[in-house]
Amino acid sequence: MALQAIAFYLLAAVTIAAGFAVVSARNPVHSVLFLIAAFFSAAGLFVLMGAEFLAMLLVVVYVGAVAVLFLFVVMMLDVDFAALRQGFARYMPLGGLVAGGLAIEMVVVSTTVATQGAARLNDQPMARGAAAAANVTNAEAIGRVLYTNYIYFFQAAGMVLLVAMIGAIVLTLRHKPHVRRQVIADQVARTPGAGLRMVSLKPGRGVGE
Amino acid sequence: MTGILSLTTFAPIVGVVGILILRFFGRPEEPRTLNAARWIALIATLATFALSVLMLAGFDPNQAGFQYLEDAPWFGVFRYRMGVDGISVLFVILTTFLTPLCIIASWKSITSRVLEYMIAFLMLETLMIGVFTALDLILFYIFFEFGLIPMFLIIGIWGGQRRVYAAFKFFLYTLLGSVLMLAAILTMVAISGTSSIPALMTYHFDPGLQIWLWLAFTASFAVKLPMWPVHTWLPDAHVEAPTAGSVVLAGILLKMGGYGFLRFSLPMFPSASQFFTPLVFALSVIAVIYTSLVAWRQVDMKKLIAYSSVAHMGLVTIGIFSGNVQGEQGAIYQMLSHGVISGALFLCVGVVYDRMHTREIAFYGGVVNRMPWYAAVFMLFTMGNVGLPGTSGFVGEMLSMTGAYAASTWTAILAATGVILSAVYMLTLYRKVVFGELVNPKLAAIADLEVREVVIFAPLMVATLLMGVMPSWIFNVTQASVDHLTQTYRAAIGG
Amino acid sequence: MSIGLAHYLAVAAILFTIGVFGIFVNRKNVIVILMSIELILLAVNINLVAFSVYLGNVVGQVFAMFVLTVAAAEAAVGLAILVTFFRNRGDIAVDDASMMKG
Amino acid sequence: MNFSAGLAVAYPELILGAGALLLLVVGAFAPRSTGVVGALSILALVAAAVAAAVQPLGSAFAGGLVFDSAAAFAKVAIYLASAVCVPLGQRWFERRGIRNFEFPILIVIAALGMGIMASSGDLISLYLGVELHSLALYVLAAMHRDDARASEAGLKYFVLGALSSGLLLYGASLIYGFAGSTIFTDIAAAVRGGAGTGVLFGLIFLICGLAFKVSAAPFHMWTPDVYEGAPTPVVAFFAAAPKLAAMVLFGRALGQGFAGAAGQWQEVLIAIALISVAVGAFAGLAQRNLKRLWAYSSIANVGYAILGMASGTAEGMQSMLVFMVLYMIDVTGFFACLAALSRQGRPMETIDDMAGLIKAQPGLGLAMTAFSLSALGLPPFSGFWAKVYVFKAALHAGLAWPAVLGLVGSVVAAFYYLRLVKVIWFDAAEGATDRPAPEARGIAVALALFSFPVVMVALRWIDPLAATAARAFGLA
Repeated sequence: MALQAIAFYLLAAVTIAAGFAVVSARNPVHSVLFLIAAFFSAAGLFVLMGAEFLAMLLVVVYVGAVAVLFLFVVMMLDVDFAALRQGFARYMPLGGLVAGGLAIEMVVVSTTVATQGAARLNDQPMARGAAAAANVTNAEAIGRVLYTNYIYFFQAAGMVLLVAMIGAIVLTLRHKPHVRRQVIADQVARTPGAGLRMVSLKPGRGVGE
Repeated sequence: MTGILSLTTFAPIVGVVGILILRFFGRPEEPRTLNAARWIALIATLATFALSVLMLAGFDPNQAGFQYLEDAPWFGVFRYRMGVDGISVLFVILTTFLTPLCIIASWKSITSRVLEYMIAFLMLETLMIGVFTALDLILFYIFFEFGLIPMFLIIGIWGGQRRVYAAFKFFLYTLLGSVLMLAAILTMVAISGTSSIPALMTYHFDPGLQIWLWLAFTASFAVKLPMWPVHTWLPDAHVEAPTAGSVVLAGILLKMGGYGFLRFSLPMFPSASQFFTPLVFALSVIAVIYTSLVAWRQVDMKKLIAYSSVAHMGLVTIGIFSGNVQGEQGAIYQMLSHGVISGALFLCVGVVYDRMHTREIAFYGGVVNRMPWYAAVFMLFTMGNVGLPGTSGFVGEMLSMTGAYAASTWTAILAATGVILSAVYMLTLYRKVVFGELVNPKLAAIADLEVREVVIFAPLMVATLLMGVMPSWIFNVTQASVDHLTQTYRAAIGG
Repeated sequence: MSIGLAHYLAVAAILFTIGVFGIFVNRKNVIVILMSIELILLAVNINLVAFSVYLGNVVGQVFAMFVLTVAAAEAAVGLAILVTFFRNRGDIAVDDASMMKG
Repeated sequence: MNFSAGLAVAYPELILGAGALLLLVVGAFAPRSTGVVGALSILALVAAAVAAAVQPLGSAFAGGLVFDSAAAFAKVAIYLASAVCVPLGQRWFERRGIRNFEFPILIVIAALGMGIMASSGDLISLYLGVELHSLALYVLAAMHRDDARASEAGLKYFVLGALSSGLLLYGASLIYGFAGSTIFTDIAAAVRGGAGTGVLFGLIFLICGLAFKVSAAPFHMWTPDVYEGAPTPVVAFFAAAPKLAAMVLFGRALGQGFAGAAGQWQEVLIAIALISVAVGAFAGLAQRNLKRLWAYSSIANVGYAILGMASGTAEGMQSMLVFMVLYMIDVTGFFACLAALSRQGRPMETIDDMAGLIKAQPGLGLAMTAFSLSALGLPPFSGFWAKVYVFKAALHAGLAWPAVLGLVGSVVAAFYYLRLVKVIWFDAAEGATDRPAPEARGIAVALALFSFPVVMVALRWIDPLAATAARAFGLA
């Protein structure tokens, strides 16, 4: 249990520190890297809780795709980031106020949990949940409901991804009329007959006429 | 004869449709088209008048309740309910009587956007009639409130120099009052579960709630009437409105406030009405005396008549809230008579304004030398406004004050000073404009009344004199309803 | 001492606070705003997973999975819009929300 | 739960989902098929509306899809409102040289998302529906991608929306944790007799997130910028149907999930409603740009709808439904007017541009007057009836002071609507306008005719339908 506690505090500290670094780093590239760090340590927290599948998902989807996308955009766009930070100090009081309000909320919720426990359960140490009880792996437990009870949500999520795809294409794809493109079908369909023309040359004359 | 009420109410809309057809199939700017539009409007309003007279002919004056009832389902608790009793039927007649005169009065003075003007006027007529014939709260509110739009456009498009300011002031003042009334209406509907006016007249609201409902309704009616101190929109609106707009405003729109008190405040919230009677008396007395004094100091003829309207309406509220038969009868009579006379006075101003394009009192003087007929006509209406015996104004003022005397001696005495003051400012106006030497050279060529103007004034003069000598015609119609109203009111307040 | 639900909720709450704070202080820098939103979603996920394990039902984890999916889609669309914006402006600074701008 | 039985109540979703995929294929492989895709998407939307109107009620997918009378009512309205925006927007983009077959497809997907929202009985489908339609809307807002204003609007809309869904989600996670379930009916069982602290916090976050979605104050910051910058037909779309969907979702979450905590959320809603009305009324006074003006107007109007909902009764929910449907017609019509009008190729967007419109374009001038007066709440236009419903419900529920304050707010707002009417009618024109876009003009005039006089008759049907729908929210 002590080991678990040490691991939790370590991961939690890294997550929070990285999170804070994301919003306060001067260079957005650093922000993205801190974001990745936050994701990694959060994945560690997931593992601690016994949600291995989500931990893996977090790493694959977030670190592998989202964060890389961010990195890509940050590096692609040639932005003067120093100028963007000008408002930082100005908005600090307001930001602090909002953060303070939320911090109070946080304290209340945490104490609620500590004193009353969530829903109908007692405040017990984190137990391995349904997955452990049913003697199946975490991934299996999710898989069992995902395609049955939650098929509707699953399809809806698919539509969300479709929208993202359409959106990204509509917004950023540019057809440039004068750029030549390779059309594989045309190349494959090309026959020797179409590609070759026999010309009979008379000596002393060019092909030109 | 059921259905004649809706027919009367919506008859002007037929004219609107006619003008719209003209707009789409004729050439909008040609003089012939414009004339056709004027004729359509006139015929539509005259037909409406004929229908309303027909309705009056079939009206049974011995019945206290509503007649010509129409009731059709609409949606929710709201229904399409129409009907008239002895009080509202006369206001319908007043409306249908004045509107054709307004159309004639605008025949020449309105030259731009004639089609739109006529449409606005015809719509306004429908809405004004609807206010007096609706027997469903929401229906009433629609007619009451929608009337703002045509009036807003009439003042704003065809008005004078500061027309936009006046139109906005008119609209926003009235709107603020009537949204509070809307809140009250919805509360009443929510509590009682019906929006029928006859049903609500017998519904007993909790006295504590009545106070609030009364205040909300009064917010609307007081602005419309107008009562002091929320009358300030009226002089602006009158001054800027075209002549016919002023006539309708003074002649009919103001009466909606008084009608509202009679139809809603007294029967539906009797204990609150009794509670607030001293307040109403106080405000009315201030209105009578203060605005009379203000009227005296005016340099603009229309403004003077506008302030005089406020003063006369003060007398009306005194009559209404005196809570006895004389008071109510007097108030109704006063409203009808004022509708005719103030309309006529604005038309009188319009006559000289059309010729000289100014309403400044100091500009005129000695008009009698060039316009004897005009002077005679103006004289009659001035006397009517002062309340000279033999004119319609006398009967109403006399009765109102008799009623007030029974309710509160001091109020009656103070109101009487207002009557004296009205003589002072009206006669001053008349003297300055009509009598004296013709000093202003610009007036040298001013022409007397033309045939069209005689046609306008003749019915108004007949009405003023007839109502002055034959008041029983009117009382016969109102008697049963007013008796019923007064009895139930007195019963409700335990007097 | 043992690590309970409250600990995880506290971490999530702190992360959420940081995310909201980040949005407020980086009002011009849209990229950081987008990253702050990712932090908020991460906080939500920690919450969901913690509750899911705690309650012993798997719904929270499924929910978290959908959140992950949608967040990825959202990031894609957000960045695409950002790229469009950048192409038009040559910059990614957005004007402040101004209440009374005529 | 039987899968095929579940599909039986999901016909609208099936039609739209399959339709979107099919149209995507058509659009991608037939390059010149923009018009066909547009027509087919209208067909799909209308078919979905018909399906929603006639299919049997029921719920499916473990409470994720609740097709009750409220969902049916909202879906018909949402799909039809979306269908109207397809021709409106497609032609508009075409005239600017952008032939995007994706436009109608995105509308279809957005409508699908809104349908999911309107019939979600679960926090997960709530979130997915919100995200599905929001993502489509972000793309639509930024779709005019060579226009700096449009892409800025898209960006702001995105940031605002993403933040709001973050808040919403955080709230959802707390509710899940403290109530033990994501299904509204289970949550209702957990909060019977008042919500505990944890659930209450979750609920407040959820309310804030949804308030963002409907741009109620104080969560309205970028709304005017977004309205101003986004392409006008897209504004016509996202100012109307998504708000109804979000309000129905709002009502469903509160009524079916948190009826036990009614006393707690009522006060929050009243505060949001009154702040919205005040912000919409006062900040609108300073606006010269009509799109910004109508952004503030929408803030105020959403405030009224929330006030109706704050009554916490079935009557209140009915008033919210009627209000939103009537408001949708107004706002779509108004933006259709703006989409139709231009002067020498330049869009007419400021109040002063409308000078003398009644002479230059009588039809559109009248339509715009009708929409303005309707938004003002003047009888007999549709906006008046909307307000009648809301205030009647609020007054019946004893919310006298909020109702009176709301009405006074409407008088303040009357000033700017009236100013627009004044400019249209009183002022002299600044030169001829271009020939208005026929489809936008047609839509605007048709909707204006609905605003008055058709509404007077239509309410006979809307009223009982909305009353039936409102009972589905589970409030007395």
